[in-house]
Amino acid sequence: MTRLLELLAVGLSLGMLYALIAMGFVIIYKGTRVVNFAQGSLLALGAYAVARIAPSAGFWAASVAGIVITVAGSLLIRFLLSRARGHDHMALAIATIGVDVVLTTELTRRIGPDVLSMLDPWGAATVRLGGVTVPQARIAAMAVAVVTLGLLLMLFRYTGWGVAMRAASADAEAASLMGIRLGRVATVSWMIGGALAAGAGVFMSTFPSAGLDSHASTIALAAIPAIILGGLDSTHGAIVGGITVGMAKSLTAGYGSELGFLGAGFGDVMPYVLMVAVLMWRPSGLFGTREFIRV
Amino acid sequence: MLEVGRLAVHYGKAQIALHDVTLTVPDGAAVAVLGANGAGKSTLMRALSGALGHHRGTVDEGTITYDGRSLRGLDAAGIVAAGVVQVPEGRRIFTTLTVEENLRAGAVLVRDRVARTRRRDEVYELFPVLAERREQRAGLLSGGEQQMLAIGRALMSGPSLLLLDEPSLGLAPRIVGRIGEIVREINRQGTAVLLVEQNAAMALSVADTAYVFEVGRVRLSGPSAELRKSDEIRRLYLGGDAGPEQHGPTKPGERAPARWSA
Amino acid sequence: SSKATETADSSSGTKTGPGVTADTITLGALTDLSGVFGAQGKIIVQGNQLYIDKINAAGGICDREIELVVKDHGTDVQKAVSLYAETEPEVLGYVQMLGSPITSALDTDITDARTLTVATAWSSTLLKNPDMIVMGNTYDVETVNGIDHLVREKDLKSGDVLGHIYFEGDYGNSALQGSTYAAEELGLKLEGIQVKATDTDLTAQVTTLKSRGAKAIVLSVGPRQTASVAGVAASLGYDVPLLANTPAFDPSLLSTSARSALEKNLSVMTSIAPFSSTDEGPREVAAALPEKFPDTQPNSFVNLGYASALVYAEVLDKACENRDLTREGVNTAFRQLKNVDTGGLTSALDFSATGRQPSRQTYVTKVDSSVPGGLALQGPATESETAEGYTSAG
Amino acid sequence: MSCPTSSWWRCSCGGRPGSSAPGSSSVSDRTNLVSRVLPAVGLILALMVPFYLSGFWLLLGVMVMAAAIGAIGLSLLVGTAGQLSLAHAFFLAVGAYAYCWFAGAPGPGGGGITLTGLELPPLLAAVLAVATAGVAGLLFSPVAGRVRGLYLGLASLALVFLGQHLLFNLSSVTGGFNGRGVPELSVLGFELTGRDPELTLLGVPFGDRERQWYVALVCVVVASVFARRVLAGRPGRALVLMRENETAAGVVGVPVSRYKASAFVLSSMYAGLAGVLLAQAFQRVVPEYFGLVLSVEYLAMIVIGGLGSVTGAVLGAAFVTGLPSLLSHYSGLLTFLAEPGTSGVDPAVAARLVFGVAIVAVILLEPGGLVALGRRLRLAVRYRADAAGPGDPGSPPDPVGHSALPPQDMTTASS
Amino acid sequence: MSEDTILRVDGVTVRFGGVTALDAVSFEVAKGSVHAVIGPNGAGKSSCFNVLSGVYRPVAGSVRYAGRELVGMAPHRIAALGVSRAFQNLALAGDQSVAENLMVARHHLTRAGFVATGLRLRSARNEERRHRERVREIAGFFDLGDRWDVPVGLLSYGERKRVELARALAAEPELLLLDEPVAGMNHHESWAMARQIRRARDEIGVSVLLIEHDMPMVMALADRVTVLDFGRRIADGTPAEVSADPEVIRAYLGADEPTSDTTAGDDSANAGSGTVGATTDGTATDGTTTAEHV
Ligand SMILES: Nc1ncnc2c1ncn2[C@@H]1O[C@H](COP(=O)(O)OP(=O)(O)OP(=O)(O)O)[C@@H](O)[C@H]1O
Ligand SMILES: Nc1ncnc2c1ncn2[C@@H]1O[C@H](COP(=O)(O)OP(=O)(O)OP(=O)(O)O)[C@@H](O)[C@H]1O
Ligand SMILES: [Mg+2]
Ligand SMILES: [Mg+2]
Repeated sequence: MTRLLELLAVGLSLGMLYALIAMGFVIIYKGTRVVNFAQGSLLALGAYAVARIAPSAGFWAASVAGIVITVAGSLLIRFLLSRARGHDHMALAIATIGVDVVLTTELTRRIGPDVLSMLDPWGAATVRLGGVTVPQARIAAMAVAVVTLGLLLMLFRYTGWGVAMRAASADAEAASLMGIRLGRVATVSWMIGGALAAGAGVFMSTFPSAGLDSHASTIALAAIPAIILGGLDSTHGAIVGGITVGMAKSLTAGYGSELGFLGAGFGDVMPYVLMVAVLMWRPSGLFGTREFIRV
Repeated sequence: MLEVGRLAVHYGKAQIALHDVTLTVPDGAAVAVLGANGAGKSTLMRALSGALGHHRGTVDEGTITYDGRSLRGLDAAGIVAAGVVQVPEGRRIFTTLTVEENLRAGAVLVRDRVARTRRRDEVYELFPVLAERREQRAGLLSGGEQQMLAIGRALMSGPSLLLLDEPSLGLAPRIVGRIGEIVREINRQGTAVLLVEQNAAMALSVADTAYVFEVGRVRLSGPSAELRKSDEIRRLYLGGDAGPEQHGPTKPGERAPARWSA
Repeated sequence: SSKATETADSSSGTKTGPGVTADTITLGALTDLSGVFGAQGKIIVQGNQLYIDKINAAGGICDREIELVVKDHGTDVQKAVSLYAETEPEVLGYVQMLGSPITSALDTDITDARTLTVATAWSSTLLKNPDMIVMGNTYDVETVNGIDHLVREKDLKSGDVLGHIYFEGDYGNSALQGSTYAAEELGLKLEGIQVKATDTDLTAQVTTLKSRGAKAIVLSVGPRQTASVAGVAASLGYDVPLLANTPAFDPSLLSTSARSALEKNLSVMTSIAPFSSTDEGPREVAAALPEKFPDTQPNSFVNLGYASALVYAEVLDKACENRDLTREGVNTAFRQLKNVDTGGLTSALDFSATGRQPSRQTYVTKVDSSVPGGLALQGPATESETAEGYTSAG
Repeated sequence: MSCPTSSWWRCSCGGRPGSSAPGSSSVSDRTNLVSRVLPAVGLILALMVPFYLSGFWLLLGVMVMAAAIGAIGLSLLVGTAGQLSLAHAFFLAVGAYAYCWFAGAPGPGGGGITLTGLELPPLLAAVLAVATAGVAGLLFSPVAGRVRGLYLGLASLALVFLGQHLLFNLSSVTGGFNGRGVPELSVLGFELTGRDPELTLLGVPFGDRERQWYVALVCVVVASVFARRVLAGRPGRALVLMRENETAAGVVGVPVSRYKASAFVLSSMYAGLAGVLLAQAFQRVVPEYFGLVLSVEYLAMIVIGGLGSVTGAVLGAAFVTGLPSLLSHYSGLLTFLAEPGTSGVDPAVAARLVFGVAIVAVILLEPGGLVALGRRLRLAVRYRADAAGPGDPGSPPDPVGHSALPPQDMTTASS
Repeated sequence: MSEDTILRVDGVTVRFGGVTALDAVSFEVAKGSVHAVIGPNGAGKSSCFNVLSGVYRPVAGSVRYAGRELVGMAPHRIAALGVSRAFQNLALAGDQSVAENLMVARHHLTRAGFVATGLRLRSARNEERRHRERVREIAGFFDLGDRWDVPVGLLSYGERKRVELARALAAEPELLLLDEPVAGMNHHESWAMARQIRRARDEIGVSVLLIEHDMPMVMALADRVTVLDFGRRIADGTPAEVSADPEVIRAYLGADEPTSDTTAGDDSANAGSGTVGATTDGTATDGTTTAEHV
């Protein structure tokens, strides 16, 4: 029983990380309908910047700088995409793969064999909550995810942003005819997405992970089932999806020997199995905008 | 005042859609544009509202000025900010958004919450069925309901010049009548209107002046009252109730295909 | 047709084949420089380069200069296969081939073309390829020696539970074979958990091992996973010895928050001597590295690259002696090497039989941030009693 | 026209970017000639290649051709039928492994594994492998009945992960992590992809790479001609309407779920064939290869080439598969770069950077992909040629349309 | 069902959540007739077509066509029986030419599958040629001859509408369902279109079921008219009868001059919950289920 509780706590803590990563994808998708395949390398960029700056400027200043740098990076992508002749979302998504290749290659070269530490204030500290241990860094990640979600909800509620974003992604031409500045919507989406990537990058590299190394950018892919589970265009879906995937992973890893008949390493497949199951039940994820055709 | 001077537009590669179009919409006036399918009416609207780019069209030459300011260099959102709002052809409502959200999207430039709520209520008053369906996904509305929503959405921003591309499309006769009234009412309150319509009777009854387009050019223009009297206009756009036999195919000599036997 | 057919011609009494001309011998290195293992690949190339420079400075081999052609496959199997096709006709063999999916994929090509290749990995499956050079003992033997060490030095007793966290694939499987064997021999209960390179938070795995009461953990993973395990265990107050295979440690872990935990509990089993070793070979490397590659941090992977080139040079020397620098000749020479002395870079290597461990001795090293490379030697390489009865299944 | 929300792959209605301009029939004679002569010339050149180029180039060619077949299949599914799929790597794996299992001999594999195999004649095994891939596609197609667009794409990703999991774990069939060797494709003892019996033509020894080249060439020509015809014909039209508006397609008479299934089957059969060919090129199939990255690469191929176009798929395959190899092949020439092993930008890193930039550049220049880019360049050249020729280049072409008002003088009452 | 009835709709009810789009609607279409369905926006006309073409499955009621029950039948099977439809909101493939868009309507008339098409078997080639000729003829009939090769996405709205219509006819239907065929056309064009529809009926012999808001056209074209309001049938009869029906005038026409398509005033915009038309047979349904897409 305590083992189950512990594993659930682990899942929750891991899930916070996925939630943060997923949220970055979701915001960019929501505002521009582009699936940003470069999100992983943006994550690594943010963490890399923090790791390089923190030794001289301290963690907090470095975090601000890391966010600024990542946002600049994601705005660069947004600028590049805006130069494209046409608005084919698929093509734009593929263009982000190109960006990802460039960024990842360069970061891999710079990081080299090192495992870079974030020098974060939480270190390996943990808190005991009702008999289970949760790393402080993950609690911070949870706080960031929830605060961001809250801010976004406020933004959506008290300004026209939410509607503008959804209108822009539903029909760009009609949205611009309503005075919605597509460019601005895209810019803001990419900025938030970039900032979230930096945040996720930092938390991905803090305890209980060892730090940032050259594999970092591939880890973002593990958040894909989380995004789909929750619904591609839903911010709270990202959080729910993230936690679900975290739980699924931790439980399958924890009960690995009981689940041995599924083959070794089923923990990585589990989130995908869960994802397909959810999609068969709700084809647009738990909270995603339902698609329909009416004639 | 909107002034269009010698406007020429083409799509893609050398698909000329407008040629030497000159037209004015005085402040507070209502102007109608008539013309056959493919005459370039929607193209004119797109050129005015800055949406040509979305259709791979470009303005080749000519001027578009509104209140002395050129609209040619502005993007669509800039043109809306200048007070010129279009109801696009084919409705183009946001299908995944609810009715209410569609209206909200029409008012993104309106900062004042109170004004926003007031306008929304006005729209609901104009089209009560929208109020009933306010939480429904717009894409699930009936065709005519969608058209009402498209008009309502454009009204939300409180434009000084409203461009309407076939507002009566797919609306029941009673509503068409109401649309006419609404347009007249909007116009009376000081909003200038440029109206593209196939329902010429309604258009001419609303507009002070009208232009008739043909193959990308202005074929005729003049006060509505005079155009109403023209035989050609009567025959092609108004129709004394002649019945179908009076109207042959647009090109002579087309045979009806015989019954197919496989 | 302009397409030339290859012929192995002879001059000055020495038979030659592809990759060998009158004054050069060309060797290849198929490695990852830009992909996920780019960092490691680069360091091993540096090691290769250092030794080849040394040889060339001393007049080369068989009056021929050694030339190194480095190609980057970015750990992409398809690219590696086409790079092999591209380089194979121009090189004699490969002084480095990184990545086990790649060595697996090229396995048959290598035997077909007889390109003697240093596999930069230690899985037991490599042993059966007659044209593959394995630098030391494979992961299974390494692990058996390591577990034996735990029993002798770390109070692990018969009946205890032993945890083993391993990567999927050759590396992990090979190590798992070793731990399975050792656990059976020593009466331990093995609890294995498979992870992937993308798992960086191993809390769930450590929690499970803790609740199962594992008294020690073997790590056949990457450096990040090692650090995560050490850190999580420490934070849970779970204080057990950790044992890592060669690829599971990197000195840069010492700048992370897991440092003290690693220093306290981690030993690394390896057949490559640590950078800090004071034997002749490692000292030579330590002296040469800062001169040519001043940016590179000390790391025992340099030793690996250096030793690989050294072994290859020995082979070529032998082949030169035999007056046969064709691929067949090189292979014959390779199998004649019964006792290669790498000057303490590795334990002594014996390549005389296909399918057998070149060495069954393993160094036990401990994490120590005060020495360059972060690993301190605990004694000479030894073969444990338990390992004596073990033969690789591969 | 309101936007069907299911068109995840482009933002709005109206003209498809890069769709051909109307009125091109006037030049159709010339384009016809070009489109007939060009392929013939290309084919003759392709037939001559093995006599001139070395093994590296032949292998590269085989890989590009195999990828092209896979890409054509994916393009049919994604570009034409509108069913986004990231499962292509899985279907490639099914083709490759099924072939190995059908044709392979039982016996010991690596790592203490005992392999099974049916030892069927290789050609039959290849056909069965393609069929097996088709069946796999058929089994997956019901998911597409429920899940659409990007969700379908990412759901199909589950197949890749599940597939790799199986490849690692079903080791008696797949050989596990180390994969299994690939039997040569042969007819009556003559190896179509191997070296046995030895063969020399016009003084050139015909080894495995040369033979593989021809096998791949035949396959790619057949596959692309077949796909082109399907697209231009009845099934193609049905698929396109299904993509644009599934409900409408049903009402117009297209059995939608059957066509979805057919699209999946055909596409995965193409993938299966590509898998068989790739297996021949690699001579060993390893599970690691058939992962997410491969699926994404195939998607990149069809988008970079131009969605829904057969030529585009081939061009995209050449770009994504060939370019990195070419770049690293020639990157050594860039002497200003750092030596490999140093921490500077070495040729390998430079090649990768250039590849990334090239992807971005192609899409920014022309989201319609390489085909559209090519078409645009051709048009530009033609316009220049026309302008230089007789006729008044300044006069606008006739606006298309028809007159409603009879041409009759009428007093224009100007305001 | 009598000899000369091609379609009988009986007690069809469709619900979406709280909305009852069709409420026990019944009517009959005589063979060879032009039958109009009119009614205010949102009255359920298109939903009715969706039931007929198999897109919606009603919670109650039946649809008999040429002796077959259509409810529960898949859309493509209904199409194969000779029921063809032009959509209110265009449903064309924008990047395909007019030719391809029309050819797809021949789907149920043709056989060539993937293999035959891919291998270009003789049968497939012949079939393609024969049908292309025929379709070209139909395009000519709708004055689309010179647009044959143009991608539909580049056409103006009215032109696309004509393609939509031509496609419906290209299916060689027995029963043609036209949802607002002349919306977006000017007077002259509408009448030309009306003429084509009548000729299709007269010369090819199709029966036509038509939704239209252009009252003069309905009056001139339809043999019989069914009026829906809030999902209920409020009237059914000849054009003259219906247009004189006060209920229809109140709910739909909104003017004392029923056939006028010009302005008219009506203030009671939402007075639709009036009495049910006399002939409604009002089959009661409990229907807690909602209609679903099939
Ligand atoms: N996106 C486009 N690309 C190319 N040509 C176009 C495009 N849109 C319209 N056209 C062409 O431009 C001409 C004018 O079209 P437009 O849509 O302006 O006509 P319209 O007067 O609005 O007709 P309708 O009454 O049918 O809406 C037509 O010949 C049409 O084919
Ligand atoms: N799929 C659906 N989901 C929810 N509501 C629907 C759906 N289809 C139709 N409705 C609702 O049912 C009612 C009838 O719609 P329908 O499209 O049949 O009207 P209509 O008579 O064709 O109107 P119009 O003349 O405006 O086209 C509308 O209020 C519409 O909102
Ligand atoms: Mg128009
Ligand atoms: Mg309708």
